[in-house]
Amino acid sequence: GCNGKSTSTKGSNDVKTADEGAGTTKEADTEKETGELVTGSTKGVSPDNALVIAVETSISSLDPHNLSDTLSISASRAMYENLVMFDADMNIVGQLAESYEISEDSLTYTFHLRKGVKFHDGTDFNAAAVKANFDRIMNKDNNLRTRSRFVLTEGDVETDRIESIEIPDDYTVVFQLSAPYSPFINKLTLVPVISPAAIEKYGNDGLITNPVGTGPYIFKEWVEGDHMTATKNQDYWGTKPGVDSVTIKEVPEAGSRTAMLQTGEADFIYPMPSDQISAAETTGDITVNATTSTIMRYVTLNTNLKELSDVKVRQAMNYAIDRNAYVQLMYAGYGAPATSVMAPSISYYSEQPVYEYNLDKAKSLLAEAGYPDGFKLTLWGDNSTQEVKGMTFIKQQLEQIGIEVEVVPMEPATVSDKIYVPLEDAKINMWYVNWSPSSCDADGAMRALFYSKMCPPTSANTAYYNNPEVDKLLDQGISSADPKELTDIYAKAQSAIWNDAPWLFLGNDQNIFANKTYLSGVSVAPDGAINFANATLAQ
Amino acid sequence: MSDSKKIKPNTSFGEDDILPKPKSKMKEFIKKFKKRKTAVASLIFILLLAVAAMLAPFIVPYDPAAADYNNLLKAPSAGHWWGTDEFGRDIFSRLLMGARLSLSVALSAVGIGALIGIVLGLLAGFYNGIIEAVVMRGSDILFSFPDILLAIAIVAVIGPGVINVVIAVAVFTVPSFARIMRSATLSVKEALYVEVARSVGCKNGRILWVHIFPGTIQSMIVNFTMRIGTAILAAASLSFLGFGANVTEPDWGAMLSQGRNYLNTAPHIVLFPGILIFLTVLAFNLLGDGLRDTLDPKMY
Amino acid sequence: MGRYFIKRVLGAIPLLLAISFLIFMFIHLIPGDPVRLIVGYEATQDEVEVVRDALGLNKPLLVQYIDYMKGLFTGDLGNSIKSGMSVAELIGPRFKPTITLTICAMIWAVLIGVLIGILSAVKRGKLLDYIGMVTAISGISIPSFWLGLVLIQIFSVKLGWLPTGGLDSWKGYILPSFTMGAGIMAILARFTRSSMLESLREDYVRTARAKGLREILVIGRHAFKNSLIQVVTVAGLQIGGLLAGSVLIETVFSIPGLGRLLVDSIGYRDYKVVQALLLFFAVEYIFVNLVVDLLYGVLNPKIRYD
Amino acid sequence: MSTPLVSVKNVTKTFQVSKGFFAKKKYVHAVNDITFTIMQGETFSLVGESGCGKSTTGRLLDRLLTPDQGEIWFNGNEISKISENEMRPLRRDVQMIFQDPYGSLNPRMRIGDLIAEPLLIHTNLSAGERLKKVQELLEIVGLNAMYYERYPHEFSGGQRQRIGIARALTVRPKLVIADEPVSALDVSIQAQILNLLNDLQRNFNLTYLFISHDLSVVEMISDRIGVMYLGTIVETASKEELYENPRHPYTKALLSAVPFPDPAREKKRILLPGDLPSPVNPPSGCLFHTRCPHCTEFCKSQKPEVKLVGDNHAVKCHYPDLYEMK
Amino acid sequence: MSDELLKVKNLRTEFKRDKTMVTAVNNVSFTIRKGEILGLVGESGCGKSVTSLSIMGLLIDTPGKVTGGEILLEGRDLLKSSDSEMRKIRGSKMSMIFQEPMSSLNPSMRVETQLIEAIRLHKPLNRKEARLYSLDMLKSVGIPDPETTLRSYPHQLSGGMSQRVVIAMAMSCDPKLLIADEPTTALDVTIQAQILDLMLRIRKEKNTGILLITHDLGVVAEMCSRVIVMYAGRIVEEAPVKELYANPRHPYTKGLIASVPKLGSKVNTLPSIPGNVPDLSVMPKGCKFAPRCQSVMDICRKSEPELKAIGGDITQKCRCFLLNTQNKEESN
Ligand SMILES: Nc1ncnc2c1ncn2[C@@H]1O[C@H](COP(=O)(O)OP(=O)(O)OP(=O)(O)O)[C@@H](O)[C@H]1O
Ligand SMILES: Nc1ncnc2c1ncn2[C@@H]1O[C@H](COP(=O)(O)OP(=O)(O)OP(=O)(O)O)[C@@H](O)[C@H]1O
Ligand SMILES: [Mg+2]
Ligand SMILES: [Mg+2]
Repeated sequence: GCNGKSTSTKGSNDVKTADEGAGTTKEADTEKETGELVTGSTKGVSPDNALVIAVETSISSLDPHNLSDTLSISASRAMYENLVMFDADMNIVGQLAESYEISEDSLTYTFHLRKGVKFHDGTDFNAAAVKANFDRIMNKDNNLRTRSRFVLTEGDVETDRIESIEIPDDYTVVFQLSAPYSPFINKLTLVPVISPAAIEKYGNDGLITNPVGTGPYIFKEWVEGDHMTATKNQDYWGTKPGVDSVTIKEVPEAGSRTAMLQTGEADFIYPMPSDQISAAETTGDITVNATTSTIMRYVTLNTNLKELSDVKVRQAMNYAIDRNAYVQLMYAGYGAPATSVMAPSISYYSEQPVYEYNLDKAKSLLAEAGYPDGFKLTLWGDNSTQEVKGMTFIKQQLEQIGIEVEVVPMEPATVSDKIYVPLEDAKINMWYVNWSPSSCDADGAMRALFYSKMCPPTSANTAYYNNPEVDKLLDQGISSADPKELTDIYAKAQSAIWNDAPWLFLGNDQNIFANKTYLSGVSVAPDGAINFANATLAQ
Repeated sequence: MSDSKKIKPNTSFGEDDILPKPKSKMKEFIKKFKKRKTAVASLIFILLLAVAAMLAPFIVPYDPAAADYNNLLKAPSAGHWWGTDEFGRDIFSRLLMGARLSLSVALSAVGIGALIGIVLGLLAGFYNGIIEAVVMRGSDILFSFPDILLAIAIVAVIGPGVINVVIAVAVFTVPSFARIMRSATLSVKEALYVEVARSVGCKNGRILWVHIFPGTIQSMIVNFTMRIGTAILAAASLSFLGFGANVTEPDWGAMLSQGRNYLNTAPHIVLFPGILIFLTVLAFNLLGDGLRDTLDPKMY
Repeated sequence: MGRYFIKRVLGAIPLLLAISFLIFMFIHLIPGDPVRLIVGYEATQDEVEVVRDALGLNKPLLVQYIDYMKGLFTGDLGNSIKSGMSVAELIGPRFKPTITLTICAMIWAVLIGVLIGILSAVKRGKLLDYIGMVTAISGISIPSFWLGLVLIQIFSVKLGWLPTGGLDSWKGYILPSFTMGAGIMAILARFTRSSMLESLREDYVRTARAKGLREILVIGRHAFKNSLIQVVTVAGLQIGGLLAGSVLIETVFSIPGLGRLLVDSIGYRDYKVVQALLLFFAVEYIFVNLVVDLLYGVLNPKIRYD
Repeated sequence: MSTPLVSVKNVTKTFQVSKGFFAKKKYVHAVNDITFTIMQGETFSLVGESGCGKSTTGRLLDRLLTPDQGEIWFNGNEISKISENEMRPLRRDVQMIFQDPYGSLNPRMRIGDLIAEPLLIHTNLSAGERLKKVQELLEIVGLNAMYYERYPHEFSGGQRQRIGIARALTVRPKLVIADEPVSALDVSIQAQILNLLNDLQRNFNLTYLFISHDLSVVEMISDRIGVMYLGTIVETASKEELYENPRHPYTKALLSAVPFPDPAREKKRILLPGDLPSPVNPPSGCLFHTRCPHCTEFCKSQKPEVKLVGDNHAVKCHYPDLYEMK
Repeated sequence: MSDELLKVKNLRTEFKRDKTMVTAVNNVSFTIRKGEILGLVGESGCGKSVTSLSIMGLLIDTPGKVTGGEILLEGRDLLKSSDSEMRKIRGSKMSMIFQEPMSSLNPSMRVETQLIEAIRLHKPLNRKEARLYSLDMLKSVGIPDPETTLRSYPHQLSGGMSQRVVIAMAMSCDPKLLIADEPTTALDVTIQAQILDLMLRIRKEKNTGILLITHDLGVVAEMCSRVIVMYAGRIVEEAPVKELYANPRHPYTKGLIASVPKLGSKVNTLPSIPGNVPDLSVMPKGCKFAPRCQSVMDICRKSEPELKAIGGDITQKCRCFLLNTQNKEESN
C-alpha cells in the first residue's frame, strides 16, 4: 500500500517526502485551476538565460538517498535521475533504464539500462553503478532514509525486501525480492543514481554537498541557507534544458519573494503568497498560476474530550464553518472547500455531501447535544503567520455558535511534543493542521489519521478516532487489489468518517506559484515539488 | 536646645530677601514640569491613549474581533476611519483595543524588569564583593544570550501568552537596568552627601533608600521610557517570529507583523499601527527626557 | 597591553565554561523532540527510539554534556541533527554574511548617529535639533522587519535602484545594513548628543576657543574626542545584541546568516547547532567587550593597560 | 580645657591605589603616624596644602574610615576598631561640617528633613517636635525658620553652609569636625560663618577640629594648630606660638606665602621650589627635604623625630633651632 | 593715550534666562595700559568672568550676548570684528587663562599636541619648529623637565604644572593682553606664590597688559597697580591699589576689606557684610548694594547712583550716594 506522509507547515515540513513521484495529475475542478504549464502566454524577454527560482524553505541536503523535504528532492532532481519515472500521465516509464520486466512471480525485476550515459564526473553509467548505489542504500551503517523503503520492519525484526542484485552484463540489472512487493517499481522512482566514483570519493558526509549524477544540470554550488546553482549539462543524453543555469534561492519572507519577482531578481517564485497576488498581477509581466495539491486542511477534534465525544457537537461545529470564506480569506480563492476527508487529487476520493454553512442548524445541533450555550476549547497550531490566520478564522466561526476558542500557536517542535503522548496524557482539544499524502494511495491519506491503532504516540490519529467499521474497511482496502472493490471500500470509509466528523473539514488549497511571463516550462507538482527540467526563458 | 540663648547673627534676612516663596514638593515639580512643553504634550498623548485604552470596550465604533467578510482590506473611509484588515475588522477599533494589551505588556514587562534590575544593581553597586560579582557575571551571561532566543525559549517552555511575553521581555530588561543602576549607584555613592549621611549615623538601608536611590532616579527614568519603546518593538518582533503575546486579541505588534503581507496591497493596515507605535515610543522618550530634566535640581 | 589582553582572555574561560554549561542545559530543557521532527508524524515510537539512540540523545544529560565538551576541545562541534552536516561546515559559510552585515550596520549607525548627535548638540534647541531627535527616535520606534519591507518596496520595487537583498554584490548589503543599523543609530545619536552637550560645557573647550581655533575643530578635535569614549562604550554594548538580533533582517532580506540559522535550529531543536551558535555569540560578546575596553584605554589616557 | 576629649595616637591610614589594570598595587600614605589631642572646649586646627591628609584625619576621627594602625580615643572610648553599629550611638556626639556646601546637602531632600535627619536617627522625637527643633536651629544659624520646606538649590553657598552647621548642631554634639567649612565661600560670607562658628562654640561649649588650608582663617578661630605635610603633622603649637615663632621651615614658608591684603606692607616671600611630592612615593628621610631651603644630606636619609621646642610646641625637624636663631 | 592697550566702554552683557533677559554686566568701563596689571575683584557671581569672556568673544555656546558698548583692543573695536578676525586676535593678541588649570587642558590630548596646536594657529612654523618653540615656552614658565611634560597627558601633571602649561600656551604667541580669570584660586598657597611670581616676571619681560580677576584681596594687593571692584554686574569702585586699601570709599569695598582675616591680626570676630549677593533675576531697585549696606539711605532704595570720579581724580571712581554727601560735607 501507499505509506502516507504528512505535510505540516513550515518548520516541520521536512517530514514531507515525495514518495512515488508527482502524485496524480487529475485536474482539480476549481475555477481558478489553470493547469501546470503556461504555454503560449509567454510575453517579454528575459535579460539573461539564467533561471532563478525563489522558494520559501531551505535545501537541507543534496544527498539524494537521504532527503526528507520536498524542496531538497526538487533541487536534487536537477542533477540526479532514477531508473524509472512517472510520465505526465502517471505511467511509469524508463528514465535511466530503457525498459524493464517483472517476472511472473513478481520476485524478479530486470532492468535494461540506457547506454552511453555518463555521470557528470565523466564516468560511465552502467549496471555496476546501480548496484553500488543499492549497496550504499542498504548498508545499515550509512543510516540513509531511502533504506526504509526497501526494508520490512516487524517488531524488532528487519528484513531486506531486496534479496540480491545481479548484473549479468554491463547494462542489465536484476533485482531479486524476498517476497512480492508491488510498490517496488514505484519506489524506484525515488532512488537517484549517484556516480560510484563520487560515493567513493566523497563518502556520506561529502555527498551532502557534492551531488554527481546524470541529470540535465551539473551541480555548480550550494551555499547552505542561500542558494543552489546548477548549470546546463551540455552532454545530457536527453533533451537539454533551455536555460544555461538554474538557481534555487531561499527567500523566507513572503513579501520579499514577491518583491524579487517584481524586480526580476527571480523568474519564478513558489509559494506565491496569496495575499499579494493582486499586487503582483498589476505589474503585467507576471503570471500567477496554481496547480492542484494533495494537501488537506482540517482541524482535529479530540473525540475523547467530553464535549467533543458527541458526534452532534462535531457536526454542529462543521456546520458553523463558512468554507468559501475560508478559501477566500486564506488562499485568495486558490483552493476549494473540503468535500471529503482527503483532497480530490488522491485516488479513490469520493465526494461527500457538503456541510453547508448553516448557523441555525449548528446551533440547534449543539442544543440537542446539551450545549445550547456552547463551551470552551483550545485550538493548537503552528505559529506561522498563515497558520495563525487560519486559527483566528476558526475561532471566529466557532464563536458564532457560542464555542469559545482559545488560540494557542506553538512552535512545531513544541506541538509535536504535546501531540505525541498517550491518550491518558493528551491535553489536545483541537489542532489546526494539514496532511499531504504524496502517494496516490487512499490508505496513505487515511490510515495514519483514522485507524484506531494509530493514535499517538504511535502515529497521527490525533482525533483519537475509533470506529471499528472504518478500521475494518481500511484493513480490507490494503489487502485488496481490485480497483472497483477499492473504490467501494474507500467510498464507504470516507462516508463513515465524514459523518462521524472527527475533524473540522476545511479545504484543499492549491500550490500557487508565479513567474515572469517570459518563463515557461516550470511547474509545481501536487506534492509541491518544482519541476524545471524543461524550463525556457524567452530571449 | 531651648535652654540655649538664641544667637542673633549679624545678618539680616528680611523682607527684601530674594529667595522665592516656599512651595510644596508636588506643586514645584508640576510647575517645573509644565515648562517642558514637549514633555507635557507627550504626557497628554500618553494619558489620552491610556484613557482611550481603558475605555476602549465602551467607545470603539466596532467590535474589534468581529470579522466582516464583505469588507476585507477596505481603505479608510467614513465607515471605517482607518480602514479594515484582512478579516474585515475595523482597524481603528483594533488599535484602540490593542493599546490595552500593548501598553500593559510593555509597562508591566519593563516595570517588573526594572524593579528587579534596579534592586540588583543597587545592591551590586553598594555592596561590592560577592553580590556585585554574582550580579555582574549574571548580567554578562544574560547579555551574551541573544534577547530573541531568550524570549523564544521562555515562550517555548511555558507556552505562548501575555504573561509569558511579559516575563520574556522582563528577563532581558533586567540586566540593562542592573548595569545602569550599578554604575549610577557607584557614582552617587561617591557623592559627598552620602558620606554625610553615614557620618550623621544613617544605617545602610536608609542610605540606600533615602540618599542613593533618589540620585539615580533620573537615569532610571530615561532608561525606563526608552525601554518601553524597546518592549513594544520587541513584542512586534516576537510576533514576527511567531512568538507573540496573543494572537487573537488585538496587539499593535501583532497587527504590524500579521499585516506586513499587505504592505503593497493595503498599506493602511500596517501604516496606522506603525504610526501609533512610533508616536507612542516618541512620546515615552520625550516624556522621559522631560522628567529627567524636571527632576534635575540644577535645572530650572 | 599584551599581558592585559592575555589576562582578560584567560579570565573569560571560566565565564565561558559556565555559559557553555548553562546553554547546554537550557537548550535541552526546552520542550520539543528533534527526533520526532526528523522521523515524521507517522513514525512509530520504536523507530523514534532507534534514531534517538543513534543520535546519542538517550544518554544522561551530564554525560552528553561531557561528550560535547570533549568534542569541543578537540575542535569537533558535532553534526547537525537535521541535515547531518557537520556543524562547523554549516556555520562556517554563514559567518561572513552576518559579520559583514553587522559591520556595515555599525558603520552606518556610527556615521549617521554620531553626525546627528553632534549636529543636535551644536544646534541644540534649534530646528535641526528637533529634526535630529525625531529621526533618531524613528530609528528606535520602527520595527526592523517593517522598515526593511518598506525600504524594499521603495528602493527595489518602485525605484529599482537596489536589490532586495542577497549576497551577490555589495549593493545587496545596503538596505539590510541600513535597516539593521537604524536602531543603534538612534541610540548613538542620543548618547552622542548628551555627551557632546556635556563636553561642550567643559573648560578645555573654552580654552580651545581662546586659542583662536576654528569652531569645527573645537567641536571635532576637542569636544568630540572626549565624547567618543562614551560613544564607543555604548556602541560596543550594542554590537553584542546586533549579531544575534540579525534574524529579522536576515529573514526579510534573504541573507543566509547566523541569526536565521539560530532561529531555524531552535525550531528543529538542532541542539548541536544551537549550542555552537550560542557559544559563538558568547565569545563574540566577550571579545567585543574586550575590544571596547581596549579602545577605551586608547581613547582615555587616564586608563592604562601597561 | 584640661581633659582631652579626643586623643589620636600614632594613627596611620593608607589607601590602595592601582592605577592601570596591570600595575602593582600601590599605596597612598594619606595619614602617616600622627598623634594629637583635643581638649574639651578648645579648637584644634589642622592646616596644610591640598592632599596632605587633613580630610582623611577628620574622617578617621569620625570613623568614616578605619585606621590601619594606631588608636583613637573619643570621650573615653577607643573607637579605632569598633564596628559601625557600635559607633552609631557615638555619632550623636561627633558631627561633621563639610567643605563643599553644595555637595554635602542631598539635593533631593528638603532642608527641614536634612536638618532633622540626626534627630530621626538618634532621638525618638515626634515629627512635630522635630519640626520645632529644626525651626529653632534655623533661627540659631541665622536663617528664616520658614525655610524648612525648601530645597538646597534655592540657597546660596553661605546659606547652605549654615544649613550644614544647623544639621551638625541638632543633636548637640560634643565634638564638631569642620572640614574646610569656609573655603568655598566668598570673603564676605566667610566672615559671617566664622563669626557664627565662634559664637556657637561659646554658647554650646563645643569642641572643634577645624580643618583649613588658609592660615589667616585658622589664626582667627583656633586655640592650637597642627601643620600637616604629606600625611604627617610637622608642627603643633598654640596659635600664638605658631604664628610668632614658627620652627619648621615648611610652616615658615607657608606663612610667608599667604598674600597679605595690604599693598603697603613689604613682604619677603620664601618661594618653595617644586611641587608637593606624591604621597604614593613619599620621599625618604625628612618628608620635606625635597623642597626645604635648608636641606642637608642628613635630612635626606634620616626621619626626624618629634621634638618639643617649647610649651605645647612640638616640631618634626632635624634643625628646629635654625629659625629661632634668625 | 598711546600706551592704552584695552579700552572697555559701557560694556553690557545679557543672559537669556527663562525667556527674560538678565543683565550680568552692566555699563562696565575701564582701560588697561601696556604692561599694567589691573585687578578685578568682587564676590562670586558679580560678573567678573562674564566681563572677561565678553572681551574675548567667548560667550559662544552660552545663552549670553554682549548687547552694548565697545571693546577697543589697540583702538580696534572687537565687537565689530567678524568671527574669523576674532579668531585671529584670540590667542595671538590677547589670551586667557582660567581658574581650573586641570580642566582647562583637554584630558585626551598630550600637552604637546595642545601646545603645538596653539602655536601653529598663529605662527608660521612647521610641526618640528613648533615643537622646539613649545619646549622653549615650557622652559620659560619654569617647568624643570619640559621634554617629559610635553609628552605627558594633563592628568599626569600636578595643578601647578598644569597652570604653567596653560600660561605657556596663553603666552605662546606673545599676546599684548593676558586675561587671567582666577588663575590661582584652585592652587595651594605655596604653588600660588610660584604662579604669581611667574606672572609678574612675564609682565616685566614682555610688557604684557594683564587683567587679573580674583576674589582674593591679598593677591590683588600684591600684584596689581590698579583695582576695579565689581558688585552685581557693576563697577562700584575703581582706584589705584594703595589708595583703595588705604582709603576705600564704597561701603561694599570697605566691608570687603574688613572681612578678610589678616595674618597676625589677633581678632576673634571679623566685621562682616550681612546678607547675600543678590541674584541677577531679582535685583533690588536702586542701589544694588542697598539691602546689605549699613549706611543705607532712602535715596539708595529708589535710584541707582552713578560711577563718579572722586574729587576730580579720574583714576579714582566710586558708585555711591554717600560720596555726594561726603563731597558736600567736604565742600561745606
Ligand atoms: N578614598 C581614597 N582613596 C584613595 N586615595 C585617597 C582617598 N582619600 C584620600 N586619598 C588620598 O589621600 C591623600 C590625602 O587626602 P585628603 O583628602 O586627606 O587630603 P586633604 O588634606 O584633605 O586635601 P584637600 O585640601 O585637597 O582636601 C591624597 O593624596 C588623596 O589623594
Ligand atoms: N552660561 C551662563 N548662563 C547663564 N547665566 C550665566 C552664565 N554664565 C554666567 N552667568 C551669570 O552671570 C552672572 C555673572 O557670572 P560670572 O561668572 O561673571 O561671575 P564671577 O564674578 O566670575 O563669579 P565667580 O567668582 O563665581 O567666578 C552670574 O549671575 C551668573 O549666573
Ligand atoms: Mg580635604
Ligand atoms: Mg568666574
